[in-house]
Amino acid sequence: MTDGMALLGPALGLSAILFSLGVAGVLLRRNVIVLFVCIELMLNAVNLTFVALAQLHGASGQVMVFFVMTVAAAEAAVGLAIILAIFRHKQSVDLQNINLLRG
Amino acid sequence: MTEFLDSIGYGQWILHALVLLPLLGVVPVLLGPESSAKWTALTVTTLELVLSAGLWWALDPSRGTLQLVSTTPWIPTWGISYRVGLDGISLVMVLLTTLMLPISVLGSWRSITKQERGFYAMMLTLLTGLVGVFLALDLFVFYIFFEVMLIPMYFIIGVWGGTNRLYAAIKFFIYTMAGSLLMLVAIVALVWRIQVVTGLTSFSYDHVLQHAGAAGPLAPWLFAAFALAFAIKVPIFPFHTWLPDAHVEAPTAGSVLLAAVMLKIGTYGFLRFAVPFFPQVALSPAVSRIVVVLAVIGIIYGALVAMVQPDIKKLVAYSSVSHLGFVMLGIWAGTLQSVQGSLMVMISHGFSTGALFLLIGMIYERRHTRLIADYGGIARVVPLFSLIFTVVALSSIGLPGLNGFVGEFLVLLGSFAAFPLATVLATTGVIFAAAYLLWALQRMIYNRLDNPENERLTDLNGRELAIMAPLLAGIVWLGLYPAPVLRRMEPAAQRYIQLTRPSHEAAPVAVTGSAARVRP
Amino acid sequence: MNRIDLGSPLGVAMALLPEILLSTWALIVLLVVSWRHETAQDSRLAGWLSLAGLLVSGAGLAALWVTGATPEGLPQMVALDPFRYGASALALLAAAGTVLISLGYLEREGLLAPEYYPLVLLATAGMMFLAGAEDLIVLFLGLEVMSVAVYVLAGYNRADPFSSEAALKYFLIGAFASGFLLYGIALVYGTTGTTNLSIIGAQLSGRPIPLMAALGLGLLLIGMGFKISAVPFHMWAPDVYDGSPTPISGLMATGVKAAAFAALVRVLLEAFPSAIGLWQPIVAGLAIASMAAGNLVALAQQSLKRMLAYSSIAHAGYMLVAVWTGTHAGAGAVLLYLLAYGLTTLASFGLLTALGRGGEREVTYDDIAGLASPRPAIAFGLSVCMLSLLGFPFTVGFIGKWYIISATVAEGQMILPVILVVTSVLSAGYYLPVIMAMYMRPAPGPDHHAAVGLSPTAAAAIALSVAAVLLFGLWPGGLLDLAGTSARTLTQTGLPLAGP
Amino acid sequence: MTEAVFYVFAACAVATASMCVLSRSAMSAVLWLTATMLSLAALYVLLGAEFVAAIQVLVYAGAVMVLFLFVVMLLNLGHPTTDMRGPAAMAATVVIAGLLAIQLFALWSYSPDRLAAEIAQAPEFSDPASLFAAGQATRDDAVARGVVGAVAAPLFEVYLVPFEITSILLLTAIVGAVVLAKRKI
Amino acid sequence: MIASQWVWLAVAFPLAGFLVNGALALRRAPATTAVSIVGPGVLLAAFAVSLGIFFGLLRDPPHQPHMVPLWSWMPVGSLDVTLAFQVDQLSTVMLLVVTGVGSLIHLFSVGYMREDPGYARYFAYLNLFVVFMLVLVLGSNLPTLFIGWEGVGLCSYLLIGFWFSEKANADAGKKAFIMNRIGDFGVLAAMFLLWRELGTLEFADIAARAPAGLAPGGAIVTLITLFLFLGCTGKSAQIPLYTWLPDAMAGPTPVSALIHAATMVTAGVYLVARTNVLFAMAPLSSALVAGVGAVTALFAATIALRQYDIKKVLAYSTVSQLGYMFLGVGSAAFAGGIFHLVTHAFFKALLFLGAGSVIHAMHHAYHATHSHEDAQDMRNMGGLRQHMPVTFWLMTIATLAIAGIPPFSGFFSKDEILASAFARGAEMPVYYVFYAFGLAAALLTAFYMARLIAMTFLGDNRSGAEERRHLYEAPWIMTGPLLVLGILSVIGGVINLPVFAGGHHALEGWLEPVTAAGAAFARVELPHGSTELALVGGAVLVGAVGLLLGYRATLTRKTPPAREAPADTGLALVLNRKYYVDEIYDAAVVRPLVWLSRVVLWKGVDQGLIDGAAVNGSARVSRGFGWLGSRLQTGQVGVYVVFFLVGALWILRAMIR
Repeated sequence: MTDGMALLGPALGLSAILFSLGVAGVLLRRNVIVLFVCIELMLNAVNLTFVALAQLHGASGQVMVFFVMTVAAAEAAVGLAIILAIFRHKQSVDLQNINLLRG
Repeated sequence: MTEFLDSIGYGQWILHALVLLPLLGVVPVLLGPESSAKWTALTVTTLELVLSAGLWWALDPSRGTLQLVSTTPWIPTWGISYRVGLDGISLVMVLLTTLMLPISVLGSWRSITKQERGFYAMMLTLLTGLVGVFLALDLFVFYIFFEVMLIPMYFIIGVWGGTNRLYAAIKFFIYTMAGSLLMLVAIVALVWRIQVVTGLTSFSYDHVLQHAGAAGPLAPWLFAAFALAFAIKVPIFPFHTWLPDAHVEAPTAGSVLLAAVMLKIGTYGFLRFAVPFFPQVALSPAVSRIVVVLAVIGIIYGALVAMVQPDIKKLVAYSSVSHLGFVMLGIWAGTLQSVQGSLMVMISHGFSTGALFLLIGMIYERRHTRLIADYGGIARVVPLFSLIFTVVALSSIGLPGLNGFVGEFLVLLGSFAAFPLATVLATTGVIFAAAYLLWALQRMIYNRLDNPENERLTDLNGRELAIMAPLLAGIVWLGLYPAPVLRRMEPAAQRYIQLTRPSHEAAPVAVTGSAARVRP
Repeated sequence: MNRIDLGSPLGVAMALLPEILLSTWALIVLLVVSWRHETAQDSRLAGWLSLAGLLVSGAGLAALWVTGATPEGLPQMVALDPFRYGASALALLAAAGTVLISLGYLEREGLLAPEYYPLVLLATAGMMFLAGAEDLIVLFLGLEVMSVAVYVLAGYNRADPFSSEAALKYFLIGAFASGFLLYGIALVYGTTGTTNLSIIGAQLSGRPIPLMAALGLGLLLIGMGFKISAVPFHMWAPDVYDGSPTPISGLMATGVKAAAFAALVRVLLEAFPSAIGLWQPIVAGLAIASMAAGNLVALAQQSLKRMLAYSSIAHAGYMLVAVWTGTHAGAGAVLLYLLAYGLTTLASFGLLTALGRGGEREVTYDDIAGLASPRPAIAFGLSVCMLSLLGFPFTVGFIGKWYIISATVAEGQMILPVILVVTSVLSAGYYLPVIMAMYMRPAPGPDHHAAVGLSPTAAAAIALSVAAVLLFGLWPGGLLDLAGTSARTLTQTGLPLAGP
Repeated sequence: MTEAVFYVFAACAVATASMCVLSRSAMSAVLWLTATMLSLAALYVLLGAEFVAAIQVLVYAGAVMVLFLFVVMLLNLGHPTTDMRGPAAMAATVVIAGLLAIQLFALWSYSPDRLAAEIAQAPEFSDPASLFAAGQATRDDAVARGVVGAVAAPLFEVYLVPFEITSILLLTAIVGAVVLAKRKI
Repeated sequence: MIASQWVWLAVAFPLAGFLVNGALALRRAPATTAVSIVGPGVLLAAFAVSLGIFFGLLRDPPHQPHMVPLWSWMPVGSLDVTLAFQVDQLSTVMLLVVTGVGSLIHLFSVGYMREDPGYARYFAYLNLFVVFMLVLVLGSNLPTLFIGWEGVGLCSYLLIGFWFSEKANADAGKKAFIMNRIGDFGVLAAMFLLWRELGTLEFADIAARAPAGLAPGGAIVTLITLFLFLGCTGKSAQIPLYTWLPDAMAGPTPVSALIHAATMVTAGVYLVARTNVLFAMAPLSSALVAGVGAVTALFAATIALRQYDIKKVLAYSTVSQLGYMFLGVGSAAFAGGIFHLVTHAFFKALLFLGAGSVIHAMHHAYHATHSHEDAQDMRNMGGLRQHMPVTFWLMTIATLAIAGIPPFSGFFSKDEILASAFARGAEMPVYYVFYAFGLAAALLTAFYMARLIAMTFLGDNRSGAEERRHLYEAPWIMTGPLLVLGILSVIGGVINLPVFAGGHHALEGWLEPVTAAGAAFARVELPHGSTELALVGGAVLVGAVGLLLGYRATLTRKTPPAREAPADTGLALVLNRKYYVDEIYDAAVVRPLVWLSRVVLWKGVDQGLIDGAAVNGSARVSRGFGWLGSRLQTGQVGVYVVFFLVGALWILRAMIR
């Protein structure tokens, strides 16, 4: 039993709060980049959960954090490219202006 | 005749041939030139009629069971096989169908001028569906035929129909589908219940019929689903509103087949499936009361609404609602007379209403209006048409001596024992029938000839007479000498009663004991 | 019986043969296109090469399938069972169809960057990982490979603001949903200490589901619900289908959906059979909402492409009904329905490409009026597709619905099938008008349909699909057996499945 | 002591995350998020994942966030107007995110003992130490092979397949990014 | 002599005539000669057959009816309806009347209708009518009878609407058919009840089984008879279904004579007589029959007082006389009813044909002068005695007969009915009231008949000076039949001479085997001696007074021609407009029904509720929801996320128990 293990609950709780904050950001913001930033925040929150649980279940939890980071990087690359593409069309990254498709 | 049929192995192949022949006929219709489509269709349908005629002798009239049964495995995993067969009830329905098809083809001879190939291909497809429905002895196969018919009819109405055809076509389709899809769930559920009890998954009619009791507490729901599908098809009040639209917009052949054959699928479904599967539910006092009340409402309501229609086709459509109400009443009364009567009404309604639609189509071709008000006094100009129209109308009214009477009389006579009050109310339908048809007759062919356009009408030609001749012959023959037909159907009707009886005493016992009401 | 030891590298290589072949092939195609990426011919070359890659991968898949490959002991990372093979085959089939349709489409639309095809291959590889995932991490990564590729493909028409917008929306909500999915994986992992589906199943069996696992399951369902576009996680779908290049919309509706459904079924049946009481109501709710909303909103559409998008939501609802059962029969039904729906939808989107240009967004019901006489084959094909989507007998769509209803009824459940058929009736309200417009209404102008046409490859692919739709509708026996037996091998932990 | 440090950094993380969500410009949002990530890295250390913490700082905060910054600057979105939604959306956000937080915050109550109890189903036998042997093994491994080795071994052995998939993922992302972002293809 | 087995020939001849004439009618070219031969010829042949059968029966009166089965019609289980003819005393009487009177009227028609363009069609219909009438009277069971019953209705419909180009005529035909249908409903219902209670529809079996199978005076037999009687009121134009008969005068006059006086309308009386056992077992029904008959007799007679159309007078007279017949059969005097039926057939046919002859002459006169005056309005006639003496004398004979003046035929038959009603009064005092009604009706009958004769034949001629020169007696082909009928009207009484007149109730004896079953339950003991003579005297007195009054009332005042006549007022107007019954029916039944059908059922229920609200409504609601969903799809990612999260919250909520 390490000190860290005793922090399991608080770590999980913190991660829940951070996740919700990320969700709040997604709801609250219109700037696509900020939205994406908030999504990154959500991923980070999940990472915290993995790390906290890894104390109990071993290295596999940490391994997963790597995978998550890789995914985040890949998504960032593609996502930012998409943002660039849309910026070329609209000269804006405000979601308010991105509603050609609807109905 | 029987020996001859045996010698060619008729019974072994005929049912398959009847189903497949029209489908094969579609190929030459589609591949051939536009102008020969109708000839091909006529040839195929006539051949079908000739082939099917042999069934009259091939069926053993002394047995009420299903005969000439043939089974081909289809989807063994689900216990589905292509299973066909027939009894007296199917026999007359198939014959009615095969008779109506060449007549409809002839009736479309001049009126269908665009995309003839498509039209006649649809007619042949429809024939397959109709014959298939009456022959199917596997619930899956039945359902498939039941549904598949919608497509050709949908196209016949939608492509070759009147001005409001799109609305009518989609209404027809969705209305019918709404009911049949629920029936699909019911079929699956029933088979599943049976599988739970017997361990055998099979959609075979015999198997399901034998073990339908396994439905247990689900039975009312399953029956409701079956009943809804058939009720829409019949159509029973208040599920009838697709019918006037479909009839009015459909081309002549469509109306004829719709009225003469397709409506019967609903009542046939009740006779073959819904009631025998769930007699305890179907014939329980509560359900009986509902059905009988709806049937009587349909009889009177249909007649009253028919009376005030400005459009002659709509009038006939509503009259169908009225006539089919008799069938429902007879089926539910469950006496031999009433069931036989129902079957007779089904047949004779096919003849009279089919003939009426053909006649309306003929006059429509000349005048391009279906409004009663646009005619008047044309008996002077087209006496032959008027004569035939009158005869057919009288047969529809139920004049004794013509076909309409036999069925109605038997239904009412047989139903009186079971539902006296409803029967008496239903009997008033004969008054209303006279009212609406005679009134229409008067406004169309009698009265003063006051529209100059009507003076140029030409009377029926040879082809049209040839179309009407078999129908008229049938109208008189069935009116005066229906005994052979009744005898063919009797064992099957008796079997229906046996199937529905054990759990439910439909026919009351004689009060006086002087005469046996129903032969056991 | 071909037993594969997943512990050895060789075993892993064998188990992943189709995926490895496909990924490698994608690299080769990438190499080729890096040299030749200028002309239409280059694009076509890449297309044909990709098709070959799909075939090769398919051959690898067939090798596994035919030899009946099963794992030595517990499966790790990837499953080795016919359910995976079936689902992978669906993905390959969808990709092949997409490539065939794209061959002419890209040229017509001037989308000549040939990276398109390797991306399709990579997306397909992702689907296959997703469909075959025996581990939540593989599932997640497969999902991401697929998604990333499809995000790009959705925005492939860079000149088109609609396409970019579709990509953006798909990406944003996709990444958002990934967060939920990941959170779910984390919590499930926290409860069981593993991400292997079978072991999770074993861990969770026979005891009340801990809160953490329950929350994890819920979050997983949310994440998966997005991919299968179940209501209320569906709202991206119409816009994305609408804005994407039409063949990609087809791929999304078929391949992506098939892979996601396969994964969902596997997760629920292998990892959470003991939690069936928890997820059944949710799946039922999603199913009902999807069927109702998908069909209702589709009724209000004018554009065929959007209509198909909404109808895909409805079909997801139908399949969720099958998922709800939690039985082998249900899984088989999902598999069969995926094939039925895939064939039909691919053909539908393919036919849609014939009807217009500019993303086909503006192809409305009015536009196809009177199509039947100048273009009878296209009209016939589209009619068959609509009837199959409607679930009409003699089409494979009917067999699919029948299977779903059978599987559901066998669980004593009547309400879901009834809702299914009732909403199917609603769907007639928008499928039939397609047929009606083509056959029963006059063309708006004399040369209105002059531009309508298909490339030979697309025509061939669509013809094959339509033929298959009809053929399997008539003789579904073999297909049913295949789907049934495939589904029966789904759980290898020996755990009893839920249900009576 | 550990707990106190934990809560300090936890507070930091929440505060910076809140600032990220609420900050006026995209630029500051990205920077605040980087701060959050650094706080998290500290927490990772506390939770015994030193290597992950390092990667978090190097790769995540160092590379990915820089990419974000780069794009923000490329698009030159430094203008002062906020992209915050209106009051209605604000209220909806509070309700929805609040409810979500409440639901997920139930996880706070998890201690290793509770988790062990739930997993083992029999409280009297739920000794976390034996149940969570894997965690202890990793810690021992870290002592033996160093923090990198303790993570690397499973990564390349047990998680070989996912690892390879990530390579495909990255390849896809590269191709995709190039296809979408290149001025001319 | 022809044996009963050949009875089908009597039907086959007119049937063949129908087919031949029908075929001729469809030809464009008229075939007047052929029709003139075939039309009456087949009837004469049928009459010959009938005579043969009659004499065969006379020589060897059977106790059981001869059954002549044709073929099995509706064999269903225990129900085996066979198309069969039944030859017995009653059907033979009817056979003779139908073919005999029918032959005469056919002959008359040759002259009357010769110039009509629908000549062949006319005879086809007329032949067909005879076919059905014979099926009606010969049918051995109710369904077979029903074929004829409805068939005659059909022919009546066709013949009333013979000149269908006039809307009024076509209307009248339709009205007749529908009113008859209302009655037919009763017959059908009665059949259903009989089948349920007795398991048979054969007359012979009914007579045999009813006494044991039904409780005398019980509810069921009462119901059966009431339903049967409903049928009779329709067919025989009794209250409340009588209004069609006066309208039916729209048809050619010989048709009125044959169908609407001599044969078809008496079918109801025949039916009651045929099922006499049932009526005898149901005294309540019998009383109702008698009562309706008596009331109708009086009621119709009052209307006849103020009619100006010669055929309308006769039509109401027919209704009235039919009432007498029902009074008779309702008083259990089944033979008496049939007796009056026969004599009435003679004198009423004569009256109608005579009227036809008059109309024929008037019509020709007006035709010659191109005048558009009404050829049937008695106010335009007067003094025709000079121009057509044969017709005058024959009609006078008939008038005396109908007025009940001895020794004309009507005297005996009417007297017997009144006596029977009086006799029944001993058991049920209400019959005394009926008797009084009958007597009053007799007075009125004599009155309006005298008025008719006076207005038509006596006094000054009012047809106009020019027309007067064109008034001729009808040709021999028309007067010949009239003469025969005249003779029969005089001597018709001999077939059932009462004892006081030296007879022995021959007809009653002849019908004994048929009425025996009923007689077991209700037997009329006719009064004898002084009572009888008092009754007879009273009746004769009433008749004579009526004639006198009518004659004087008509001739003392000057009758203006129709176009100059002042409008009727007060009671006269009410009578002239037939108590406004048609208007009442129209306002109380027809219009509400049409309104109900059109506005409530069709527009309201069908188009509004079912189609509008339920069918299209559900479609519209679905589309509405779809539209709503479509609106929610705003294109804004924020909204999508909100929905996403709502779903997420729901799922997580479900997970936390």
